[in-house]
Amino acid sequence: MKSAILEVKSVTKAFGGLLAVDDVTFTMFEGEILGLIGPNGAGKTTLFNVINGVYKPTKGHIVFAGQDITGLPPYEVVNKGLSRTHQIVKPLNEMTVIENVVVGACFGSENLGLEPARRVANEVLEFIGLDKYKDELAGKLNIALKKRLEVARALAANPKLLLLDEVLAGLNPTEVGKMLDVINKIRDRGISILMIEHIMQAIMSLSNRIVVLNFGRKLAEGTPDEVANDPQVIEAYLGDPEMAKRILEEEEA
Amino acid sequence: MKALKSPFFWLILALTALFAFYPRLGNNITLRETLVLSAVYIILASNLNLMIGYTGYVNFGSIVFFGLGGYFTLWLVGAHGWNVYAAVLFAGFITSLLAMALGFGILRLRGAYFALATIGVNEAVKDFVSNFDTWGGSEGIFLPFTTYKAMGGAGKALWTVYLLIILVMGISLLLSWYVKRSKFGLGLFAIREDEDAAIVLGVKAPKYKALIYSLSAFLPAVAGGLYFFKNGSVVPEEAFNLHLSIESIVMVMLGGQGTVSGPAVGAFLYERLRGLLLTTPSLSNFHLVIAGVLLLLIILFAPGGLMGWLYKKWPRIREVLE
Amino acid sequence: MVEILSSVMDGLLIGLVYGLAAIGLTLIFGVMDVVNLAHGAIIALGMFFLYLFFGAGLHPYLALLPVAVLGFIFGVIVYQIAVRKIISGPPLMSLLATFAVSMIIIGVGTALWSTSPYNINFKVTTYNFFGYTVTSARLVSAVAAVLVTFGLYYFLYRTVLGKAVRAVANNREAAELMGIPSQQILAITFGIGTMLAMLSGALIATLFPFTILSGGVYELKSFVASVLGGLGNPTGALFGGIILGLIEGSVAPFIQVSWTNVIEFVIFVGILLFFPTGLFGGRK
Amino acid sequence: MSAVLELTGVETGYGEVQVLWGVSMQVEQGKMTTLVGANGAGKTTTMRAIMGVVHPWKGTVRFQGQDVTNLSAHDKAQLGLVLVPEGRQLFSDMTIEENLAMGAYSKRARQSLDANLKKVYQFFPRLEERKKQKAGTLSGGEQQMLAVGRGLMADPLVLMIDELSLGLAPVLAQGLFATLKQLKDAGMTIFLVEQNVYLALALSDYAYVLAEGRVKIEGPSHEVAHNDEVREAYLGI
Amino acid sequence: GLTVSKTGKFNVESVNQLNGIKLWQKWVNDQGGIAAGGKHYKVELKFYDDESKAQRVQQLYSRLISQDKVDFLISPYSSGLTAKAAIISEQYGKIMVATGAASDSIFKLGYENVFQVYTPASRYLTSTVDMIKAADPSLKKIAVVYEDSKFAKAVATAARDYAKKLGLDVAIFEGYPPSTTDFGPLINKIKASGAGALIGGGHYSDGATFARQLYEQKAPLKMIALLVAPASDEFAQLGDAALGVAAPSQWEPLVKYTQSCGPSPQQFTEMYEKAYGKEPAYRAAGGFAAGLILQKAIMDAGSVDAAKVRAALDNLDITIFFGKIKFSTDPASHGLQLGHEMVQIQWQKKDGKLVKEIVWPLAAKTAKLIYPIH
Ligand SMILES: Nc1ncnc2c1ncn2[C@@H]1O[C@H](COP(=O)(O)OP(=O)(O)OP(=O)(O)O)[C@@H](O)[C@H]1O
Ligand SMILES: Nc1ncnc2c1ncn2[C@@H]1O[C@H](COP(=O)(O)OP(=O)(O)OP(=O)(O)O)[C@@H](O)[C@H]1O
Ligand SMILES: [Mg+2]
Ligand SMILES: [Mg+2]
Repeated sequence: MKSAILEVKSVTKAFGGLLAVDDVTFTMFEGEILGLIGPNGAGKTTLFNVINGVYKPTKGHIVFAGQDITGLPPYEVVNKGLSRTHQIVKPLNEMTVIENVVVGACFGSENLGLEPARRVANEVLEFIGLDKYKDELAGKLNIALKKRLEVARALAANPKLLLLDEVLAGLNPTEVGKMLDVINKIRDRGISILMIEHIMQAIMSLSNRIVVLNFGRKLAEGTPDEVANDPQVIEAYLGDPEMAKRILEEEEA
Repeated sequence: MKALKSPFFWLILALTALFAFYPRLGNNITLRETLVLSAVYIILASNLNLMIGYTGYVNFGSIVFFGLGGYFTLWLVGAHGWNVYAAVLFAGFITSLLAMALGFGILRLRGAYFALATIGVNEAVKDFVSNFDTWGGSEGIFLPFTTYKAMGGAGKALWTVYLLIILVMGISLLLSWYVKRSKFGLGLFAIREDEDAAIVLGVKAPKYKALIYSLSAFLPAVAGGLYFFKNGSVVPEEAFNLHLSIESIVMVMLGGQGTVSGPAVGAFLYERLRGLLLTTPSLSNFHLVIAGVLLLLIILFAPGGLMGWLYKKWPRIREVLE
Repeated sequence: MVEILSSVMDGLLIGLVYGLAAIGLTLIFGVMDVVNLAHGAIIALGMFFLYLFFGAGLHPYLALLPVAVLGFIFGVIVYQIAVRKIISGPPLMSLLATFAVSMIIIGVGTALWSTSPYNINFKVTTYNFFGYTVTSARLVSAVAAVLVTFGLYYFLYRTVLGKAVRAVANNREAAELMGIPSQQILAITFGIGTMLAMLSGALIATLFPFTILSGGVYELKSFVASVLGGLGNPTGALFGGIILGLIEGSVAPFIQVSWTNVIEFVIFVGILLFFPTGLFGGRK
Repeated sequence: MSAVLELTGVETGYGEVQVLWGVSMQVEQGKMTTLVGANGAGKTTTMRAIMGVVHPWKGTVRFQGQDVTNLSAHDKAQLGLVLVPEGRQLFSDMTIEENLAMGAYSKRARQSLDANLKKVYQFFPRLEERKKQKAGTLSGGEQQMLAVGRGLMADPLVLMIDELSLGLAPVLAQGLFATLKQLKDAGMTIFLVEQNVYLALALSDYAYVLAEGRVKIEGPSHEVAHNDEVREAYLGI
Repeated sequence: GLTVSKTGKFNVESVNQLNGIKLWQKWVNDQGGIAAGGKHYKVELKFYDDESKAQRVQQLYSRLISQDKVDFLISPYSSGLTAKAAIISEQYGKIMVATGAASDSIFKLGYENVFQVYTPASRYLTSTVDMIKAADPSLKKIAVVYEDSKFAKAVATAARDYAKKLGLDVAIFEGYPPSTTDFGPLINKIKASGAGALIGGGHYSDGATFARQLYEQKAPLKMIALLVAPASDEFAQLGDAALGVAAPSQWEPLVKYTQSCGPSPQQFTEMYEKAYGKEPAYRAAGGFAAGLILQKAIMDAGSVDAAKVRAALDNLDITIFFGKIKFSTDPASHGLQLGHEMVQIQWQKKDGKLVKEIVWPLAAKTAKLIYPIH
């Protein structure tokens, strides 16, 4: 086994009386893609916010690449090589696509100057397939492109670990396919990925392992197959993924 | 130097030179007094734009820097016999430092809360100074006429001060221009667009904000020192005149916030407009109304400010001017 | 002791009026994100409207009614002319637009009434409670401020129209999609905000002399009060006003009066540092 | 069969950029119609043009036979044409309860407020549990429930939903589709934009495929679902 | 040339002053202009609105000097604005007659071309203290409450020092901000202090407000003397609140001075009433006086040459309808007014109507001081 890149140790986050994340512990290893799933409101995004320092955990610790980063502000966390995307995209609207990515590169783990950052940004945009839009204002992009922009910015920071929060949501199947390629390529660059996703085919095929949250607590952890066949997970989260196929087949019959 | 290749850099230099020498040619005092007011407004608007236009923080009380600069300068010159050059520089630095300290506090506030807190700061300082006897309390500080005599007579002193103010104006424009093209500026723009996103992208927002707040205090403080030195006196109402703060915002918006040249253009036009209305006898009774109506028309029909409108119309201009 | 109590009572009474002035501002801000720089001018206009009706022979308190109606209409007109077009434009444009309105009001006001002071000369009774002297005018204006505030609170939180106002405040497009005529609501809100500002101006005019420039001071107090209470929060604004008044009243006996403003503003900034959205929570 | 909602030759866009190029569609009374297409094809823009949030430059929108092209969004909502917009657009500073109440703002909806509220709470028990929570602090999926619930409160004749299952857990998405089917069976007309193409086509009656601002293919959903060209080019199935 | 605050906070005072100046212009020109050195100079006036704002003053005075080429300057209203204008006038060696500016300190900055018409602040309220002391030798405690502005503070400080010298106990010495409208806290303090008389004030609006609230709050004072406000006719609008309030005034229509040149007080008053339909306030008189002084100096100098006129002004020692005029020639306080004296007025009821009466100095009085007022 490779060494741990991220350790989440008994993390709890409370909003008033609500335990959005409740004593969650897991470890992810270098080079791994770890899926994080769970019903809506299970606390996935909140956990991301705790990991990258947007929120301070009420209890518990976050260890990244051997360093305790609990309570560090987000900009310090990025500098250490941990980037993320937002579930609800946050483009810098009045800036162009390339400027958005340059921001990511400039203030990322390498702390680049403007010129080198611009080179990195160009490279990342090409890698992600956004180079055509590079001079558009970010606010004008459609959802699919904005999601890619989120990934591009995070990637430009040259992270060791990337947190992806529902980057596939709202994409049509073609776009989903393209994004999956991108994610695979990112992994091939040796970047570890922790991703939240509700699109099952995607997360099942990508992840090495999956952690399931429910009501803030860890419900299950294991390989995609193990998780998909866990009756608790099916009940709380998966339902019947084959439903659509069935209906269509029924109609034909 | 890459800067030397930019047409805008040269444009700023040329403009500054024009301001500096134009009135000299005819030894035209009225023109000088008019231009000095324009220049001061340009300085205020340009530096305010660093906050409003670049960082997205609306500083309602920006005039506090101007006033403090004036007070520090006149106090050092009047009570401690410093020469005016040293005094304005010192005033600039100390005001910047104060702004920095203050900035770490109030820049945690967002949106309108920040804007209104800056009003609070300005008013608190004004009322404090009004009670602060070392600075003459509500009577303010008056410079003895001999100070000017030491600079070769009032006439010469005022010319010197004029040139210095123009210099500060030029530096203000260069600063705006330089910040906009720097990494620092990029971070500020990111904060303006979405501070939370910027932080997550690695921008050290608290530090950046405090820095720009402090930077935006420096030149206005120097200008305040020079301006009140020229006036020969400084009193709280004039130094911390909230109305001028708000007018500065108007100038920034009028010209186009976030652009380099917009605030300067806005300031210049605003001052000329008000000045013209005031000195035209047939209009002077209605100057406020006319200025108000004109302003409203501009806002309604050119909402991006004048430069915004120009850039939209002729995008090529933007390449030259930014 | 009596002196201190008197001061505090006076502070409370005047604080209520500050609160009323602030509510108009906070309402307009809360609903449409407009920092209304014409607020002060409108307050002053309220003073002069009262003066006109008073001059026409109406009792000042009776004249509050037509002032309110005029205020509402005036607000709607200002909205339609100056604000409507820019309200969905870039943020802060409204600053400019309302500043222009302010210039126009003050310009016209100066032409009509110059900048010399006026006052409403009517019979006020003075009451004495155990050494504390208070005029009927102060009592009436304080009570009116409370009534108007609670009326507004009821309107905003209990009536459908009021909730619609808040909905528009939150998300204009969504409100439209739910069948709420957002432009109309915005105009009404601006009208109400203006009406409240004018009413507070009118009440102040029964207490103190005024000029067309008098609004400035109350505009400033309104800003402070509404921020203390949390922007967009009307009851908060009233409490903000009371806090201001109480600060003024309770520090006065112990220090030079000219220091009260320093203390007021320092407390204001201080509170903001600990409660970044005001004491009672407001819009971000 | 009568078309309750009908678009003819609608063209529109943002600023100078045209997005829709002569879109014509018909939504049949009592049916579920789906609009699918690649990202950026103009689905959301179509919905917004129907509501009048963006104004059609050309073409007409008819609702129940009446030309409503130039009515404002709130007028259309009053008529019973209701859109659950993309990105939820909740009243974030108001509570769940208040959001739902605002859904029932229109005159026709106010009468059946209580009954509708009960129905919504039945579909989404989570909303009732949290009814005093501010909408802005809900999780993504909870917000989506609230957005749909608020739309239902408006007692729509035609319910348009932009991206129904966006960000919903699979089990919940399935549940929502089931809910929609119930509503349709109860007589409501539904017009859906959906990226979960499989499920949408499975459940709906009729489908339009939009590409680059033009209707490329239309037909009964199961035919569209089995059209190989569609599958490859637009749906990526 | 001059600037006038047609708008802004000084507009009432300033326009009044302008009226006086305009009247003087008409008066001189009707006589064929200023006769000096065998020539007759017609007086031409050039003025701009300074909006009561300091930023504008220097700009506009430079314009007057270099563009409009005026020969002599008259100051704007208020000490603050005058100080700004003085730098410009000084720089170009233009003579500026300062009216409406009562500050002492401007004249201690070393200016050579600025001459003051008004009695300076340091002597404003001192005679009021004399008056109170004379009316009630047993009075021990007084309150001094003033507007926190340059002028009023200087006046109040001088009055306090003077009162202390006379053995009075100054129970309260406090300033209030110029924009104050609510005097409640101060009045509570005055009540608590046990002071028997109040002197202070600042400008018109604050003074009128202060007087009215003192009345409404039933402040137990035997004497109230305020700067500026009670000296205006508008003060009568306060009704009963005005009754008994006293004020120092630079000038009143009823004063009896024997002029050595120019019109007599009565003649001036009549002229003014004919031109503007109301009684002249002292600011208007000050405006006229400024013109008259300039005229006299030009006549004495026999030329409009600045240096000669300056010398003539230095030597001036005359009495006009406005009172005695003599300027300090001490380099440390050059131009300071030494000759002119204040009169004290008090609002009294005569035939049921409120009128201003001159009550001090005793020699000039038109009525007896009412004391105590309540
Ligand atoms: N700032 C907040 N204040 C109060 N409650 C909050 C806040 N942020 C989140 N919550 C609550 O915490 C719970 C977890 O939210 P979170 O956003 O982490 O869910 P999630 O797992 O990401 O769900 P989804 O898949 O729908 O995005 C939700 O019930 C939400 O309402
Ligand atoms: N406010 C806007 N200003 C400018 N262009 C816009 C705006 N909104 C959308 N667009 C552009 O219009 C086109 C169509 O967008 P629309 O949102 O209608 O697509 P969509 O089919 O709904 O896509 P998605 O599946 O991503 O939601 C896109 O190219 C988009 O970039
Ligand atoms: Mg989430
Ligand atoms: Mg869409």
